[in-house]
Amino acid sequence: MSIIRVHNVWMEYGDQIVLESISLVIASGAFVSIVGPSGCGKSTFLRMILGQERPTRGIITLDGVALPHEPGPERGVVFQRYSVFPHLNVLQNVLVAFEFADSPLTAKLFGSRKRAAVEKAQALIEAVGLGEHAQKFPSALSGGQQQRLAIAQALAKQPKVLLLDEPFGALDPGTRAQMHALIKPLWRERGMTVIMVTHDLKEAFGLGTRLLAFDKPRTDPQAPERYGARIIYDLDLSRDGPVPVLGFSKPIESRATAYETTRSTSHA
Amino acid sequence: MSIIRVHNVWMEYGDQIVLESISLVIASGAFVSIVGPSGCGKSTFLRMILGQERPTRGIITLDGVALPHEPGPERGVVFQRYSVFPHLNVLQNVLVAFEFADSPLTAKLFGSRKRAAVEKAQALIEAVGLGEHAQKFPSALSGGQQQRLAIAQALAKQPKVLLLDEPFGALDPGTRAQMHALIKPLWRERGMTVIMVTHDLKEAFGLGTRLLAFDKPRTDPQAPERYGARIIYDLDLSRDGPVPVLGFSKPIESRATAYETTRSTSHA
Amino acid sequence: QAYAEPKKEFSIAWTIYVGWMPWPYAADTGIVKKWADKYGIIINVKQINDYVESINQYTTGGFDGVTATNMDGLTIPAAGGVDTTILIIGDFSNGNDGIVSKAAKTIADLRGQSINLVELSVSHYLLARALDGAGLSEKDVTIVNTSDADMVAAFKSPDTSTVVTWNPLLAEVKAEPGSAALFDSTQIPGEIIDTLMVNTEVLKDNPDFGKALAGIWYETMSVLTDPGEKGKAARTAMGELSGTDLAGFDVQLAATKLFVTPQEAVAFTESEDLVKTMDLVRTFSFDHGLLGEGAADKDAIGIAFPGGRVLGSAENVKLRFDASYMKIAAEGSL
Amino acid sequence: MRRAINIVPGSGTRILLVLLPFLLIAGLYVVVSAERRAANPGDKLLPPITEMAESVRRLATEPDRRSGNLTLWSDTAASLQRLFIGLGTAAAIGLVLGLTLGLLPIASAGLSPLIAVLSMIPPMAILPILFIAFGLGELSKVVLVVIGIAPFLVRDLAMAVAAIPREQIIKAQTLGASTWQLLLRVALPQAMPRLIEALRLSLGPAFLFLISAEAIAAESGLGYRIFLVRRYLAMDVILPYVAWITLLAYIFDWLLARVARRSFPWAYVQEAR
Amino acid sequence: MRRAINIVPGSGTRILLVLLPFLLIAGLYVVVSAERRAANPGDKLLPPITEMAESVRRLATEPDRRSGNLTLWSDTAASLQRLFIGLGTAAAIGLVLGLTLGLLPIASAGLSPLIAVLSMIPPMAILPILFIAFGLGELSKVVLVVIGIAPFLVRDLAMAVAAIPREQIIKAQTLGASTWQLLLRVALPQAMPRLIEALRLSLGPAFLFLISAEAIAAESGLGYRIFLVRRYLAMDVILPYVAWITLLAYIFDWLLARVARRSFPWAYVQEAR
Ligand SMILES: Nc1ncnc2c1ncn2[C@@H]1O[C@H](COP(=O)(O)OP(=O)(O)OP(=O)(O)O)[C@@H](O)[C@H]1O
Ligand SMILES: Nc1ncnc2c1ncn2[C@@H]1O[C@H](COP(=O)(O)OP(=O)(O)OP(=O)(O)O)[C@@H](O)[C@H]1O
Ligand SMILES: [Mg+2]
Ligand SMILES: [Mg+2]
Repeated sequence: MSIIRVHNVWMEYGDQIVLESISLVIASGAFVSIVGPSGCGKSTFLRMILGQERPTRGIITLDGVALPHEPGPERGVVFQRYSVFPHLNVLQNVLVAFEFADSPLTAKLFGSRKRAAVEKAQALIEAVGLGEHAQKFPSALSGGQQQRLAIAQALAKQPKVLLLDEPFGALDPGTRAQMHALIKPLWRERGMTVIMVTHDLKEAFGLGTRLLAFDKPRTDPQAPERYGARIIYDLDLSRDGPVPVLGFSKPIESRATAYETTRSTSHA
Repeated sequence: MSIIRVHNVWMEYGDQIVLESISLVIASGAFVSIVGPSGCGKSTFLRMILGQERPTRGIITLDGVALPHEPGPERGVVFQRYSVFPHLNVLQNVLVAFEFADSPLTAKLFGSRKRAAVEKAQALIEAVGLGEHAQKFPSALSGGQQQRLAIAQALAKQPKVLLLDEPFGALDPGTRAQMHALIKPLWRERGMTVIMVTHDLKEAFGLGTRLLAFDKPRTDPQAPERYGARIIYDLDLSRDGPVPVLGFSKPIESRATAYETTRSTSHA
Repeated sequence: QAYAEPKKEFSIAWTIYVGWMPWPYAADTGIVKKWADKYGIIINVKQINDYVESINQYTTGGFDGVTATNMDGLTIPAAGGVDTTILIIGDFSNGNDGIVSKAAKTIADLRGQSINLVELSVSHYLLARALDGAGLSEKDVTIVNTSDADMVAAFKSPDTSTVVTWNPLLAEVKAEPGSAALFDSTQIPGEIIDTLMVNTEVLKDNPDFGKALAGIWYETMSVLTDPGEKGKAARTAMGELSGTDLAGFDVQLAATKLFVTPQEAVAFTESEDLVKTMDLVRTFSFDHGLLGEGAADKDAIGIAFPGGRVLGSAENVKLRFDASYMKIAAEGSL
Repeated sequence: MRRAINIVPGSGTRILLVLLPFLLIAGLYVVVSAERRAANPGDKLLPPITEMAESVRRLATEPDRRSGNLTLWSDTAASLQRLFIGLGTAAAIGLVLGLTLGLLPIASAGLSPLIAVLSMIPPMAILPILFIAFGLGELSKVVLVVIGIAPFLVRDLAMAVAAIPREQIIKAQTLGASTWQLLLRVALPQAMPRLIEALRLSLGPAFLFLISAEAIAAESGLGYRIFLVRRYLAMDVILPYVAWITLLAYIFDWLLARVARRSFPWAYVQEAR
Repeated sequence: MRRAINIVPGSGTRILLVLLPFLLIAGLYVVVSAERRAANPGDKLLPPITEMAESVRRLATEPDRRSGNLTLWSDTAASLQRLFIGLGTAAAIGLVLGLTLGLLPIASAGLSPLIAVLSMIPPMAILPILFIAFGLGELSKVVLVVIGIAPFLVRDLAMAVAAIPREQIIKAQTLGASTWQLLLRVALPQAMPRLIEALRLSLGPAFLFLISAEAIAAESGLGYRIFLVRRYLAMDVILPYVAWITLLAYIFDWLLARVARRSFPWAYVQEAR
């Protein structure tokens, strides 16, 4: 079980309100896609769930317990870049997750405990299709392979929640398609809750069971910082045909007006 | 006029043959898209036309004259990244092209000559849609805006040939579509010859009047460096419906076999 | 060698030391200019902080004259092939150099001790003489080369037990609680001599330079030794110049045998004792490799004395004690 | 219990934390100084702060009898003049050679190994030659500062210029730039912020070389004064002088940082994702 | 006519270009030295190369009269021992403090300003205090080297550690790493290549401080010999010693570069586009 509840959460940086009054329940095992214009606070939202930042108001709970205000092994993460350790090879990058847990002092394993951990790590590496690259350093991997590795790493701790911040944003379309084919079965098998931020609407619709769109519903041109973003769409994609929404296929910049007309349909 | 003729050109780095026996005529005003697997020598080909590198064998002529072995103002270029000067604002980035030409010693213009150059630069900046950002530094621009600026810069010298090396590779799909809408009319108005390397087949087909595919027609697994890439497809896209080619829609990695079967149809 | 054009402008270097403080005082108060004008020349008096550097600069031709001790004159310029004339003998150390220890009470106690001093300097010579007198040799002690500027601080360090040094450092070291003076230059009077030396060739071509220097020196001497307010003011100024005050300067002066009049200096220069001293000095220098690798024995470099006496090679005289300018001063015919 | 790494002090705590080590050191000094005085009333090594304050007052406000100058200020003026001329010259050499070496492969091939070797020579060891070559006047002091820091500046700037993306150099050429124009309009402005950073790093060594030079031949200057009074172990002068030098270096460092951020704002923006 | 910037020398020309300035300097030396000898046959400032070779032979092969050691080798051994202990200690301090400051905001807030100030203090000026605290033996020489370069190492490493992408730190925490584990397995290994680079940059200053320390109080060592024979301007010893120090520094630099590339290959790969 891993139900995330977000209760009336606000995030402000100094004067600037980034997110305002976000309330939301994410069911266990959901695959939530988050979209929205650049700078609207998608990553901020993810950082709060990750525990990297603390909301200025409101509370977030995981399975009824308030989230600790720092990252922990129950929530895995994959960023767009810099997500793997450049000084460790593929195997070590995954192995280190087991070593952190089993060897508090040296974070190194030896002998039979090491062999057991290596086996588990190898299995994960095979699962993401990096079996033949286990001895390579990240710098020798392509962007797509690095992101696969980051996913294998994140899965090592069997997190309840997996957070993805534009994980495939830097990949070319072909590789991106491969990654989609990889992540979906992994999510299904493990029954994790996944929250993924993306700029690619096709990806958001293709992978998610639920889609959240963040944006500022209101802006004051004289004081843009006075209004934060909210959830302006919340679509259930698990039904057979989600209602297509006006304006989504236009370029991002010109979307604001489209939002404006449908603002009242806001979050449930 | 700007006809580029490539006569039996080879490029070798030490033992490694990168390109072998490339021969080709590019008509004035053509928009040539170049595709091919990573590392096959597309950028190398562009660098040779740019004059940045000298072919180890063969010769390249522009309008019948051998190309000088260094970059010059008759050939403009836009790279994927690092193509604008970070220490100059948008206006200065374009202005500097005029200053190089008109002020050999200080590369600075003053008074009425400066005003004239500023006017021309402003016009170019407007043309690429950066009118309101003229005073910003590149660091304050988005990736797409930076590439627009790079294009404006390249156009300032009215080059006969414009070389683009994955110019939109780092942009998200929305911005990329905008850039396509920008470059096509510019190319038509100015009657330049454009050569563009891209990884995006949709882009290659959508923009080009001609498509070249580079790849190694043959590889010896024991000595992969002994065979260089050649032009394995050369399609005229200006006809109404170019014949769709087998294998192009598959991911790049699995394409080799498809090439293998059609190798004999090689370049004209 | 061809005679050079007579020069008009000369420079001499000085470093801070009680016996040499008259030079900057003379420069500051116009005595230098007065005498230089008299002979129609210009004399620049320049301070160098680092003593060895000042002699090195002189040796390589940067200066026409320098303040230095008899031993350093022999081992640096003379051994470096620069024919040097000791023009003025200002004083000899009479307590200005000494050995101070926190551990030993007598020189004999020094056996096996490590001793901090400026190696190859007059301190080293003083130590050698002291050890000699006590029947010890340098092999019986460990010598740690220590820069003079840091000697006082070094003596404060717990690992330092014995130092050999000169004033004003000596006074500072002696003031340290628990320290005892074992030996000082009063026990070898006349062996550590503070002089002004000049390039022999320059002097030969420009005797007026020598006369002006002698004139400057003895006029300054008379001011310095004036028993009244004038002398006190001069000594105060010199004290401040060297970083201390009148009292501090007077203490240092008391440990210095000044040749106040040219007559005394001439007598000292012409005495047989000077030859004996220089023989000790050159023996010490040779034993420590200071005469250069080319020197086969201690006679390699000739030292000339008034009256044509030469110690060592007469073909290779590089250091000359010349009393003639002091004599002219004594005769009052400058 | 949060991980230590996640504890970020608030701004109040931060000021306290900054002051704490300084106060501790000051406190330690006062205690040890008092102890030494108790053991030996004539102790000069760690004079009480009052004594140092009195010395500073004297040096800063009472004219020197010989020259009539206020010692502290005339020493500071003399040293700073040398320092600035030295830093300026080194910066000019660094810029000229750094740009040349960074930009022209042929110059780099010829001179880079030489400069690498020169930068390893300890300047203090060849002082006699420097003094012979440049005399004992102001020049030699400036030269020691220059020799001490110029090789670093040259190498650092050459590296910075060589790191300008190849794309920009090509681009400039397609815009018709000559080598000279490229140097002037592309390489030079991009080297400037780096020059300032390198100068900041060089401030410490520059003061070090200046002090060493002044210790050997000078008649005024901060290093000269420290050297002069060192033979009497006048720590009541040395310590305030050291503090003053440290303060000056810190101020210049801060000023340079400000100048760089003011003049080259483009160099201090995070690269846009 | 190609732009100067586009002229890349071939490998033959390159070797020639590298040698040229060295040969020029050597030639200039020979000429000037011969001239000075002609003017004064006893000149010591610029001895002919034969004389220097003879001095080196003597120092390297004939036992010293007093100690019975081969002077050059015993000096080198003494100096290198001090240098390595100093560099090692400074590296250890640099690593420990650099990692702490770079990783823990709370440590950085408290100590960074202190270290910035400490790094500006010219160590030569506070020698008396160092003598009292560390004595005058081997320790004080090592300490001077440490004091001279550790602040730079600390600041450089703290910056390098702070520049580890935030993403990695977060990632490690989501993998369950404690602060200590993060330091050990994420920050430390990534700081190592930087430490070696910083040590390479510190070699010149380290030798400088070592030589200065040996000039102040020592019984053997390269700096000791240089300052001892300076007393009689024996440039035939000083110049070869300086060349030897330069060579040693150059060799260590090269070795460190090799070690870094061997041990941390991942740090020397161009970031994949
Ligand atoms: N530490 C911070 N201090 C101040 N403002 C911040 C901070 N972090 C983020 N912001 C601001 O909060 C807003 C939201 O940033 P966030 O990174 O969450 O946007 P995003 O939706 O992820 O955008 P993108 O799609 O570009 O990644 C931005 O305006 C940003 O400037
Ligand atoms: N300066 C060089 N020295 C040696 N080999 C080189 C050099 N430049 C390129 N190569 C090699 O030439 C081959 C072609 O490189 P090129 O950059 O032209 O490929 P590309 O087709 O542009 O690839 P990509 O799509 O990744 O940009 C590669 O194998 C590369 O390793
Ligand atoms: Mg984001
Ligand atoms: Mg390419």
